[in-house]
Amino acid sequence: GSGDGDNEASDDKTVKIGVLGPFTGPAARVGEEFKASTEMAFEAVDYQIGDHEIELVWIDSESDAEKAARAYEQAIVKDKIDCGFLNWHSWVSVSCMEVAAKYKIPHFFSIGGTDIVNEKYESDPEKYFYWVGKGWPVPEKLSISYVTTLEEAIDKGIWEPRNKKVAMYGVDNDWGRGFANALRSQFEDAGWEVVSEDWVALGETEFYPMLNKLKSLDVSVIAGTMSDPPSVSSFIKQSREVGLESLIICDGLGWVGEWYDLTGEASDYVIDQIPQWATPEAQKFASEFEERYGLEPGANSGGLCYDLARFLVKVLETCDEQYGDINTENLTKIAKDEVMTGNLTLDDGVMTSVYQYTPETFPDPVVDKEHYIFPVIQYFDGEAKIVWPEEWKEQDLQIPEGM
Amino acid sequence: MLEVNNIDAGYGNMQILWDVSFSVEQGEVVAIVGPNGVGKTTSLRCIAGIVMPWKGNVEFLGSDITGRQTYEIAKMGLAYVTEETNLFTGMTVMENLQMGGLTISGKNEFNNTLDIVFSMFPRLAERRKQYAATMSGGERQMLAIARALMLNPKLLILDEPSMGLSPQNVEIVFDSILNLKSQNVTVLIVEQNVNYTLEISDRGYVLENGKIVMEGKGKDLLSNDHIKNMYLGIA
Amino acid sequence: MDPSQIADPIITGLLRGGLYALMALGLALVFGVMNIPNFAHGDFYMVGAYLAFFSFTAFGLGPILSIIVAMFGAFILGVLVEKGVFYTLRKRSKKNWVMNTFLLTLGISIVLQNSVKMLFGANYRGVTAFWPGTMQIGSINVSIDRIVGFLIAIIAIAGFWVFLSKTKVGRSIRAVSQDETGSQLVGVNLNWIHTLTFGLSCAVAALAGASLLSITPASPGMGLTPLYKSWFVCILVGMGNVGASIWGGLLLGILETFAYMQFGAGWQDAISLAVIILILLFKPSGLFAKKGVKSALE
Amino acid sequence: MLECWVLLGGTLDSTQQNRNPLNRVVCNILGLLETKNVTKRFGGLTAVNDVSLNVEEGQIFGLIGPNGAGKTTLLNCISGVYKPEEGHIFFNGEDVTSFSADKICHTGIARTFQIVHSFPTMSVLENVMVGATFGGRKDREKPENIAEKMLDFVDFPLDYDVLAQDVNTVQLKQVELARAMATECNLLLLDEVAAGLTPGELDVISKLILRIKDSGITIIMVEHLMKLIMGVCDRIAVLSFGQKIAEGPPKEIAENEKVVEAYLGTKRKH
Amino acid sequence: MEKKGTFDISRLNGYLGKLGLKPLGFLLIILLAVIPLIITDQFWIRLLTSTLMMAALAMAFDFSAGFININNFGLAAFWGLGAYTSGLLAVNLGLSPWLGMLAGALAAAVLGFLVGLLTLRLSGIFASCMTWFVALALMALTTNWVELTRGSSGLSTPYLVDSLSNIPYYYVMLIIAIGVLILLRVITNSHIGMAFKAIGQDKQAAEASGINFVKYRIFNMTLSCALAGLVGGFYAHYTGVITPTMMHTSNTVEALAICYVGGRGSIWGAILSAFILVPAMELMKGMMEVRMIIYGVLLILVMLVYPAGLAGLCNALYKFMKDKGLFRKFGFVSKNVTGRS
Ligand SMILES: Nc1ncnc2c1ncn2[C@@H]1O[C@H](COP(=O)(O)OP(=O)(O)OP(=O)(O)O)[C@@H](O)[C@H]1O
Ligand SMILES: Nc1ncnc2c1ncn2[C@@H]1O[C@H](COP(=O)(O)OP(=O)(O)OP(=O)(O)O)[C@@H](O)[C@H]1O
Ligand SMILES: [Mg+2]
Ligand SMILES: [Mg+2]
Repeated sequence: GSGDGDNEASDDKTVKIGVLGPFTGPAARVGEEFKASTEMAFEAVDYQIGDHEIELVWIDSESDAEKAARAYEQAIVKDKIDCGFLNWHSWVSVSCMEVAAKYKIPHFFSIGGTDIVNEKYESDPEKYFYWVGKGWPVPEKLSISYVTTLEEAIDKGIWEPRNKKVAMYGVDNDWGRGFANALRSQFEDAGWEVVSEDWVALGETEFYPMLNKLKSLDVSVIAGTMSDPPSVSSFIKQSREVGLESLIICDGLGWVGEWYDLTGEASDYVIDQIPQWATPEAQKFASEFEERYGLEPGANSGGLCYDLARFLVKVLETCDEQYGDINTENLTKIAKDEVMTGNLTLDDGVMTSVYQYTPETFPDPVVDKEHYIFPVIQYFDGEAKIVWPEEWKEQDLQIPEGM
Repeated sequence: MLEVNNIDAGYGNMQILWDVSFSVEQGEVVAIVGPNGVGKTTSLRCIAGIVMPWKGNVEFLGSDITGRQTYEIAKMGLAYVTEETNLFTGMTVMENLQMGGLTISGKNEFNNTLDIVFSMFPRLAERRKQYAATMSGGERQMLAIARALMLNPKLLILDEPSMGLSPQNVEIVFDSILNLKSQNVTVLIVEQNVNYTLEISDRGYVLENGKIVMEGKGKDLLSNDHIKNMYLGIA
Repeated sequence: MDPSQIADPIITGLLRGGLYALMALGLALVFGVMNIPNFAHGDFYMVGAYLAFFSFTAFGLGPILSIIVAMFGAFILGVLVEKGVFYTLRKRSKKNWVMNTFLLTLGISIVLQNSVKMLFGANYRGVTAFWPGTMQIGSINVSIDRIVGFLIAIIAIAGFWVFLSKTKVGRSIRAVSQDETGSQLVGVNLNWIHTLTFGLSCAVAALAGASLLSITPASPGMGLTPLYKSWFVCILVGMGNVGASIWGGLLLGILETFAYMQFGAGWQDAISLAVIILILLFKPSGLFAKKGVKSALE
Repeated sequence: MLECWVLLGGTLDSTQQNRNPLNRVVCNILGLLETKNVTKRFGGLTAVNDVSLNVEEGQIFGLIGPNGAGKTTLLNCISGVYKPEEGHIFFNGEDVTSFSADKICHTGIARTFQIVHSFPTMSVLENVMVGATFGGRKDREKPENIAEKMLDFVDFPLDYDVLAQDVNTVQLKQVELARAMATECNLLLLDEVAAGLTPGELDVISKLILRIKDSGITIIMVEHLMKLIMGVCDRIAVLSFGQKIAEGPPKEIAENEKVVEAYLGTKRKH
Repeated sequence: MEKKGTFDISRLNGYLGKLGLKPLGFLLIILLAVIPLIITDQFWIRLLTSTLMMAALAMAFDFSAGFININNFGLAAFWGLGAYTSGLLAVNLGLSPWLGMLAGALAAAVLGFLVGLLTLRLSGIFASCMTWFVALALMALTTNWVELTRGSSGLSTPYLVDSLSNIPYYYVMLIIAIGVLILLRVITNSHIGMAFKAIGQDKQAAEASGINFVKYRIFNMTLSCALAGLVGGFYAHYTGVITPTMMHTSNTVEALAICYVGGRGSIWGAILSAFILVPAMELMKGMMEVRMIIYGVLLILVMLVYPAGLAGLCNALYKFMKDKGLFRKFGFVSKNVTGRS
């Protein structure tokens, strides 16, 4: 084997970590935050684990499965990375899983969360085990919160929808479709009728035809997700322009900062699900981040990634303690013995309290109120107000007039 | 009015003209004759600023125009009908003529010139709206001359104007040259129809292998033995 | 059938199409006159969007002024590019002009895109609206920005049509497009016309980019879509027919909207392309090609 | 139908050999090229109107007429560039009306263009080689040799290696002629090959044309230079506004009043 | 040649001439064949594989652009079509990747044939735009036909060989690239190449000289697309995942740039420039935008300063050396060396 065994890097005690992210391309903004928060997490330990120096290798996925796979393979053979870390899109996960499996390189905490990743893992757990621990659960585990929020509001009489019709939309890829499919069946289970589905290309900014169609369908709710900033902000803005009279669930609107500059007040009443900078540590991270990089961090691409990077630091430390040396082989063992089993957890996350995997949930993290959960929020003037769950709630769900 | 002094010129590394000099006086009709490919067209291009002479200079209306841009020379009153005619093929006959009259300022002046041109070439008046691209070879030649006349030129240069014209049209063209002459327009003409050309010219030059080998009154040249042998055919 | 089912897409399509027409205008101009298949056209559009963004947000100029600044800036840039690159190439050689300039424009496109990326990053920079508010047309609401954008497109195209067919300079531009030597011989300053034409074309592209800023935020790679849409339009109506680009633009807009309505988003490109290819199959020189004008036919 | 053609006439000419023995019979009766009521329109304009010609093998057939009479258009119809709206064209007895240009070339009709067409970035020799390679020659001679021979034949004055884009129009016409000849044709269509020549050079080209004729090639030539036309042609047809207004031997044509009026003009100086 | 005992260069030259090669090129090919013995670093092998792949694509591009004067803007789409055909057949029907590569070439050839028909009546840049439109449509189709292609999420495909080493891929690609080179050189040096050039320069004159325009034009388009499809078929099983962005115009532009920098109409110039551009781009990857700006400026400079490209430069150099009689010393006396158009 050329990728793992004869690794010269391990001699001089440098550990190379390949950080996979969309550093260029339509989601480059996410990539920037990836870079920043990973750097912040490693600066906290001075790029030093025991007597090992940490070197970060940026692997640009360009938001494209094929380019990502090529870049990933390149990083393995050229830069000789010891392990991989992070990732944004599910389809990139799927393609890079293959590469990680081929070279037997453990890759930690990739965010791409859709079912296809799980399916691939389950198709051959032995082989695809190297894709260690998703940083994001399958969509249905999170999307159910939206349905719950709406149903609770209806129960409480806060909202009397004129009908129980919902339209799904989404970016046309594994993430968009996976999310919408999960949400779709959850809505149907709750007695809603799904009247249409629309998929749009990554980067599309023209939604008048689609929104006019949705408007004429007269649905109470439209729900879906788009992952790139120009699309999502255009979508929200134009929904207001065409006078769409439906409640909008737009998962991921707030994923990257500065979205409000693009949407303006059109984002009022839009429902999203994003962890908030609730704790003092989180706020401290956010302000530090903004100060250093001149960017407002998004909760996921910034905060969540920061947590995951700290989790990785913990993994590296454990590896150093247990084996005295950090290399691909030992990291694989740690992944198998400590991370997957739930022995090793990160319990002081800034975004959500505990990150933990168990053999039952693997490759997903544990999702429940103690572990990994996001609040449902609603935007007003660019500010998020938590509307669910009850414990964290800042205010009730607001319904615009006439809906 | 026009003086070409000792010019050398060529394309790339190939020299075509060797120390060529000739002149045209106000009101004259001057002809340049010579076999194919000796550089007649090249000399004309040097005058119009399309080809830059390597050596020597060209004077027009008393000022040195060597190295000037073609459009500047055109604006000074030099109209050049090229061998290829260089028409605006995607424009109608009328638009071509309008372009020819680009430098004419007044509307009246324009209309007057237009009338003269149309009376000279009635076929063009009939085909005002036809695109130049769809006209026959002879029609194009007429249009090209007409367009040049629209400039109200002080000096008209014609490069093989009878090429491709029917005998009748050739007559028309030569008649119009005589006509122009009577209106005191100066004409420099390159023609293969040596016979006829020298007959109507005041003076003529003979260009061979890039050099002027002979010059003289039109009639004199016509009776020259060398010319008779070379250009008029034995027949 | 509900009449609004026909009317709505037509209105939406028209609004979109006007802007396509505007983008195509500049492309048709440069190709028609200078014989440059300008694949950097979309990048001048992008430059326009950035200029408008900075004028509007950073310098607080009003929308109209921002758009004018964008046009003017792109005009200057176009003039520089023409003088620096195409002029040089023309001086050097005329052989294989179309193919050589084609590669040049690709180079320019790459340089422009990446310079902008280097300067401003890959961020998206947009404005929520130049003119906030919406208007009811038929049964649908449309933002004022779009209506103004449409009007700008129509006025610009009409203006250009008048300019090209009725004024001396305009006619000279067309003349140059057909025969350079010929136009010089009637007293047209070729270099000046070339520079002017390229500058104008860039200005028109920037005009489109700037007026669309509130719909498509500025980013380095934003030019590709307008570029190929412009090519659709140009080829659909027939190259060098500046006036007809309006019909091509509107047709494309409506086509896309209907394709969207019937088959869903994402399919619009595939469907509208298929239709265009079909049309060209039967009318290869384009719908409104003029006889004798440089056309697609051999 | 065959009988019909025979009835229509055409003189017997058995002196020339023909490639296809089957066609030969027909051709000998009908003439090598025949156009029957050919009409070609451009929009509202009828460029060629109901023109019937009969060109016999071995002839030099002149086609004259005022500018815009439709001569070039007729040649274009014969050589397959345009498909006439009405009428038929027979070559060697075969109906070639709907043949494409390259197929026409293979049946043995070659042509030159009034507005020259060349391959600008190929050398002059290569230009002619194209004709020799693709013109349907059956012999095994190397195209290069044929091309050289043809260029020698037309007396091309410059180096054969110069690029076609660097030679002037008159020289390009020579190249075109050589290229056409290199295809080994039976019928050669010449569209104003002599335009732009001095009277002295006209003698040269008329000799050349006669030599081509002597090598067994039939020629249809369009020309405005009366001296040349009258000197070499066996038979002349006159077109005016698309219609054939006269046909006959040169002498007759020169005296035909209609022709004088429509074409030659009154002065007859040249 | 060792067997004969004497170094009979002119004899070898004759054989190579038939393949459209020259001795120097032959030496370089031999060098390429032994490279994996010298360089063992997997990264370099991968880089060389990509280089050869781009070279093959650029040669296929040149076959149209340099001869019939049609820039096939859709080349990347045919590349992608080959990849998807091969990938889908392997995934859904379990077809062997080796056969898949051929199937990819076939599919691209069929589409190339259709596009050839479609663009028959169009000239130069318009035909180019038409191929581009077809490519855009194909890309849109691939993106949207999610049920079949998995859309922009990408399609995972089986690897060609089951090995961590990149050397097998390198040799497969080397064989393809050399095959493409020889095939295209042989064709373009024959009378067919002359027909291509003729129809590319003046359709009327070509037809009047007896060239069947339709036949040659379609043949050219079909073959060039087929070769792109073949390379695509290989690529599908080299990366293990393919996405519709493969068909993106930027990939065509890359092939085009390599072709033009190498010298249009030479075929072999593409290989030369690929070996300069592709590694250079890869090594400068860290420089991000600057790298692309350099790339763009390079394109501009090539067109401004030396449009004949590297091949033109080499030929000029060769001519210069020949004129000075420098070759006689080495025994290189051949006529077929010039690959100029
Ligand atoms: N653009 C050009 N590039 C290179 N060589 C040229 C060019 N134009 C003409 N030549 C060459 O220059 C020589 C002189 O050409 P020119 O056209 O001046 O002759 P001419 O006397 O006008 O002949 P003709 O009577 O045939 O028109 C010719 O041998 C021709 O091949
Ligand atoms: N493609 C075309 N479209 C429209 N009209 C055409 C076209 N080609 C020729 N014409 C017209 O048809 C008529 C005949 O043209 P043609 O070129 O056959 O004339 P010609 O007899 O060859 O004249 P010349 O002696 O001037 O070459 C002319 O009036 C011309 O304007
Ligand atoms: Mg001349
Ligand atoms: Mg004619």
